[in-house]
Amino acid sequence: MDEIKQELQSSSRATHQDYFGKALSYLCITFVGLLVLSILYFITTRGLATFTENHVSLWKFLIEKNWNPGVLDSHGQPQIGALPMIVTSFSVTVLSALVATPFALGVALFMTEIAPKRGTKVLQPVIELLVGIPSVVYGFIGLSVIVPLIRHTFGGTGFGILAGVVVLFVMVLPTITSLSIDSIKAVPMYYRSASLALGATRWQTIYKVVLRAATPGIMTAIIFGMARAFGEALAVQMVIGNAVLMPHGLLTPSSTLTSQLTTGIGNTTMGTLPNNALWSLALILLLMSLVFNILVRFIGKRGSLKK
Amino acid sequence: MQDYSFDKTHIIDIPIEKAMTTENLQVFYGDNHAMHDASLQFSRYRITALIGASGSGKSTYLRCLNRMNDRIATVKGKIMYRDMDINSPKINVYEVRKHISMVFQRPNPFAKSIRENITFALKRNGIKDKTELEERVESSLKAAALWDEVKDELDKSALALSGGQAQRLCIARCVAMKPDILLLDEPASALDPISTAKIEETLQQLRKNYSIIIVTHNMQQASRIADYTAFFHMGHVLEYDRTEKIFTNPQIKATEDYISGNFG
Amino acid sequence: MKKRSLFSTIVALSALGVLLTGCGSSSSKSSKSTSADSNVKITAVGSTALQPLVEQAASDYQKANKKVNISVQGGGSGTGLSQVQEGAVTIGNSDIFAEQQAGIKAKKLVDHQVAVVGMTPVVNKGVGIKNLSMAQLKGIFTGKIKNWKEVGGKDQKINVVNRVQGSGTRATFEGAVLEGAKAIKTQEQDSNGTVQKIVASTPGTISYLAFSYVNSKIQAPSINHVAPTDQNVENNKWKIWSYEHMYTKGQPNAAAKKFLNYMDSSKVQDSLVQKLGYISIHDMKVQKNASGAVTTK
Amino acid sequence: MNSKTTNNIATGIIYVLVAAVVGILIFLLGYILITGLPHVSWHFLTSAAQSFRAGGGIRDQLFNSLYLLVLTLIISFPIALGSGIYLSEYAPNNWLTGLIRTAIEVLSSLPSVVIGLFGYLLFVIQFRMGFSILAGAIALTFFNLPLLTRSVEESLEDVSDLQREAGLSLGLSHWKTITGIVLPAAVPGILTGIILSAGRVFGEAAALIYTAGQSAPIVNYSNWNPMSTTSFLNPMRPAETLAVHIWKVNTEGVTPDALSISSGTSAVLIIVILLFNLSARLLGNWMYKKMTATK
Repeated sequence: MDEIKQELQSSSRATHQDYFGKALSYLCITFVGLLVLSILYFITTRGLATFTENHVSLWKFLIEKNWNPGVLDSHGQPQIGALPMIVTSFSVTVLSALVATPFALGVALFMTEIAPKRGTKVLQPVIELLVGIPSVVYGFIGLSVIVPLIRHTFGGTGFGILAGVVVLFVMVLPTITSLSIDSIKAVPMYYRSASLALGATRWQTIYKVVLRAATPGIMTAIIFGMARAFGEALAVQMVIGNAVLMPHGLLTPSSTLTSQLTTGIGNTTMGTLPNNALWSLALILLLMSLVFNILVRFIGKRGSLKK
Repeated sequence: MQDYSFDKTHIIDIPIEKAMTTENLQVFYGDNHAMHDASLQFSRYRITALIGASGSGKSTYLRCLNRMNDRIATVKGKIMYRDMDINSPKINVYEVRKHISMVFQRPNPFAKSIRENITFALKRNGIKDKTELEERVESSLKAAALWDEVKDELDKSALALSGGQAQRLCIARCVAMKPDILLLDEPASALDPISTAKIEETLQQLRKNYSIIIVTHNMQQASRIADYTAFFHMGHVLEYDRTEKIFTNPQIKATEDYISGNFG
Repeated sequence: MKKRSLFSTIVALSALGVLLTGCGSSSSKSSKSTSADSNVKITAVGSTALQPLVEQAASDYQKANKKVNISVQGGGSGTGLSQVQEGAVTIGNSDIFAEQQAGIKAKKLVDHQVAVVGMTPVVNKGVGIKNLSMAQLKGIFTGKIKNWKEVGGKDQKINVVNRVQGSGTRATFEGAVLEGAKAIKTQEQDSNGTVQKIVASTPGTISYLAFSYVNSKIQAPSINHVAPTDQNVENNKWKIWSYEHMYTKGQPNAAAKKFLNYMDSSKVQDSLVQKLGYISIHDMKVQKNASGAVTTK
Repeated sequence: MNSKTTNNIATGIIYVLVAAVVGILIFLLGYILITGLPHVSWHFLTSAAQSFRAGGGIRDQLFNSLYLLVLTLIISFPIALGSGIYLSEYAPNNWLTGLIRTAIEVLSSLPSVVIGLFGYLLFVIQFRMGFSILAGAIALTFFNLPLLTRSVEESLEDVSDLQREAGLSLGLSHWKTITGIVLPAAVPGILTGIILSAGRVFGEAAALIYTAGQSAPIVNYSNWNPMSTTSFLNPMRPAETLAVHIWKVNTEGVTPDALSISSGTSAVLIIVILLFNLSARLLGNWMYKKMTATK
């Protein structure tokens, strides 16, 4: 009897295990947190140097169209207008997400509503493989297949936003698809049963009930897809043409933030204006990634179905 | 549903040996006061049923008894077990749960083999001896009246069992720990009548060696198996007495109405 | 039992991870401290164009000198110069003079010229151009000439592909051809391989490449009827060429010096350099300084 | 009738979309394999790369890719596991947790070149690791962590709370419940996460150019001492991976057979990824069966 009393009042192996486990998991998350903080700090300080050390006006950086950081203009001012790249980055991102969404939804619905067993068996590996193909390979296929194809169909050089969109479309497809699948799966079964029981066809059920209920999740999926497109570098760089010009259409060569960053970074020296200017581009990428994530949280909070 | 007074209650003391008692137990979910001043005594080697409508607080109360509410609610008051307040923060909850074990509403076998479902926790508690483990598997399965059905397929996945079998496995899993008290939270509510009957039979067997507290919304079940019955209503215990008394001669209006099916 | 082993595997793995990280940093430190007596480590970083040459030379060199460990990496001329300046690497490979790179204090660096690379404009085969004058070339790259028929070719729009700003190839080309004029804003590529592919496949395209990347799928026109050949570079008849530099911070240490001497030896200069499409530094009859002035040797 | 027609049309459209996606994949795989496979031979797989002569192989690159993947997983998986467990089991529902989640997401959407340069400045230069597999593995950990953490978290959350209650009510510690009951049930999901992230690690080039480097020094495959500079196991040596090799050969390659090397390498890369996916799937099923003892 006393023995049990003793046991109840003292800590046991289980309590030690719990402290240990808790400490371990806290340690891991702290580590991840520090990692993110350090990289954020790093990019922010480098990215802000353009404005603090080189005294470039932030406004000019955002709205001017001339990007030529190595050369001073007639007024002795560095030419670092990032607008063309910002516009191009947004264009390819939005367009590729727009093109990819119907395909992603089609696949997601097929895997969840139409043929869950067979569909998953065939399409799950398809999605995983699409993720698995490296961006270098996507880039080279883009360069050797898509660019000539566009050139033959539409004329011009073939390089440009359209080529970027085609490549990115395939690259963001798996992201949007798998996240959409998750959100569609999260729609409770009885929603469907209820709708079908009322005599609705499968499509009416999908369209009016399932997709409605899954909308916040699908929006999240699209935004994550956009985030992926926004940050993709190597593949886009090979097909976009890398001309720092305002895009005049889908077919003229232009340049995204990432492509400018990747091509330029090795050829500039740390601490100089051209290098700092590139880090400012990286900072924009970082901020955009933050914006995308905040959007996701916002949508998640407003229309959350799960919690 | 009409409003019943919470002031008038009829709660008896248990004259015989007590398994555990609660004193002024209160539960809060954030600002929501879910359980008011529940003071009950549970008899050793008897079955006590907690009845009441959905949301009456009976499950909440039961979950306090082995501190399963720790993470989700604030529990005030005393829970006395072996002359100790096990609701005190100094108490090692893991040890508490070895002595006061719980079976849940929905069968929840681990995604392991039948054998491992029973031996998993035992091994973690330091029982290494193979024969001892085998013995416990057999005895607990027998106690839960499952042995004959599964003795040839102990290495099969527990997920392949039927609902009733799975629930009895969950009972066996608890029994194998040789606890003092078994808490059961509507163990048969998700099961068909035949499985329910088997579970009840099992409980009657277990009663010889264990103190059992069972939450049920099924009054017939309570009247069939329980020695004592407590009636919960809107977070209050209104009546607690011997089961025959509750069902034949309730002292409180709310109990009477509930039993005769006027609400609930 | 199985679960236990799973869990312990995880723990073991994590321990191994920590261990490796620890060992990694400690072993790198220890290899640094003991470098004097046992293994010598030389790191050469920078120009991607120079990388194949140094890499191959290093691997040949290490066969004879087992104690030396040479690691050759790319990253671009800018990276090479800034890292050697900071002392982070032994040798900074560069396509351009340190003086030409903003942010580099060239005085602190010692230049070792290991090869000469000739560069030539290249055009798509379809435009039908075999010769261009220097003025025409300048006109094309500044955007004044927009159609191939203006320079005697087909009636076809000119598509200019430039190289990335700050790259050695572009600096050399613009120094020799544009003479301070501003290049037209256009498509920019950062690598020889990509330019080669684009010029070969896109009608009407002109760009420029190092000699070694010129192949049968593209056309390298002569300039003022001087053909892009090694001989013409050696006597400066062909103006578009530059050195490949290997910079050290101050005078190199003994091991690096030995390797740099090897790079300059006839063993490398007479075979490897030429095999890789460069021109031997020994064959040059002229020399160029950082501001582009050419004098005979 | 009308709604039935719509139903049929819509279903038809979905079929077309699915067929298009499958078609795209078949095209991609077909293209890569048809242009690449003819160049793949035993010699190609087992000989070292050449700087300027034709006939180089990808032996070292192939090994480096695998080794880097293993190292990356060794470093990132335990951390991701711990973080995933924290987020799914311990994290309180407050602003801090939200912040951590956002931070992880931001990390995953950063362009790889930025991470590469960060890794370069911090690990290669600052910590004096030099261009090394280890520096590369750490840089890749940056990518891998968000993906892996999320997949661990999601897989754990997919396990019903009933399982946790069952474990707790038997007097098991919270930690033991997680590692002994919840985690094994989540293994197939976690494995899928590992496959997906491994695919990304395998194909990553931009971040590695600045960290693991783009040269493959001669290594000795019979030297098993990881501390020796010539050992193939030495984590401190520079290492070019398949993806970097493709990139390098295409951009600066002066070998006459650059095109066939790059197609061949792409084909090998894809095949390895295919094999990897397949075996991980089989392993996952096998483990699940073992765990749950379903026969």
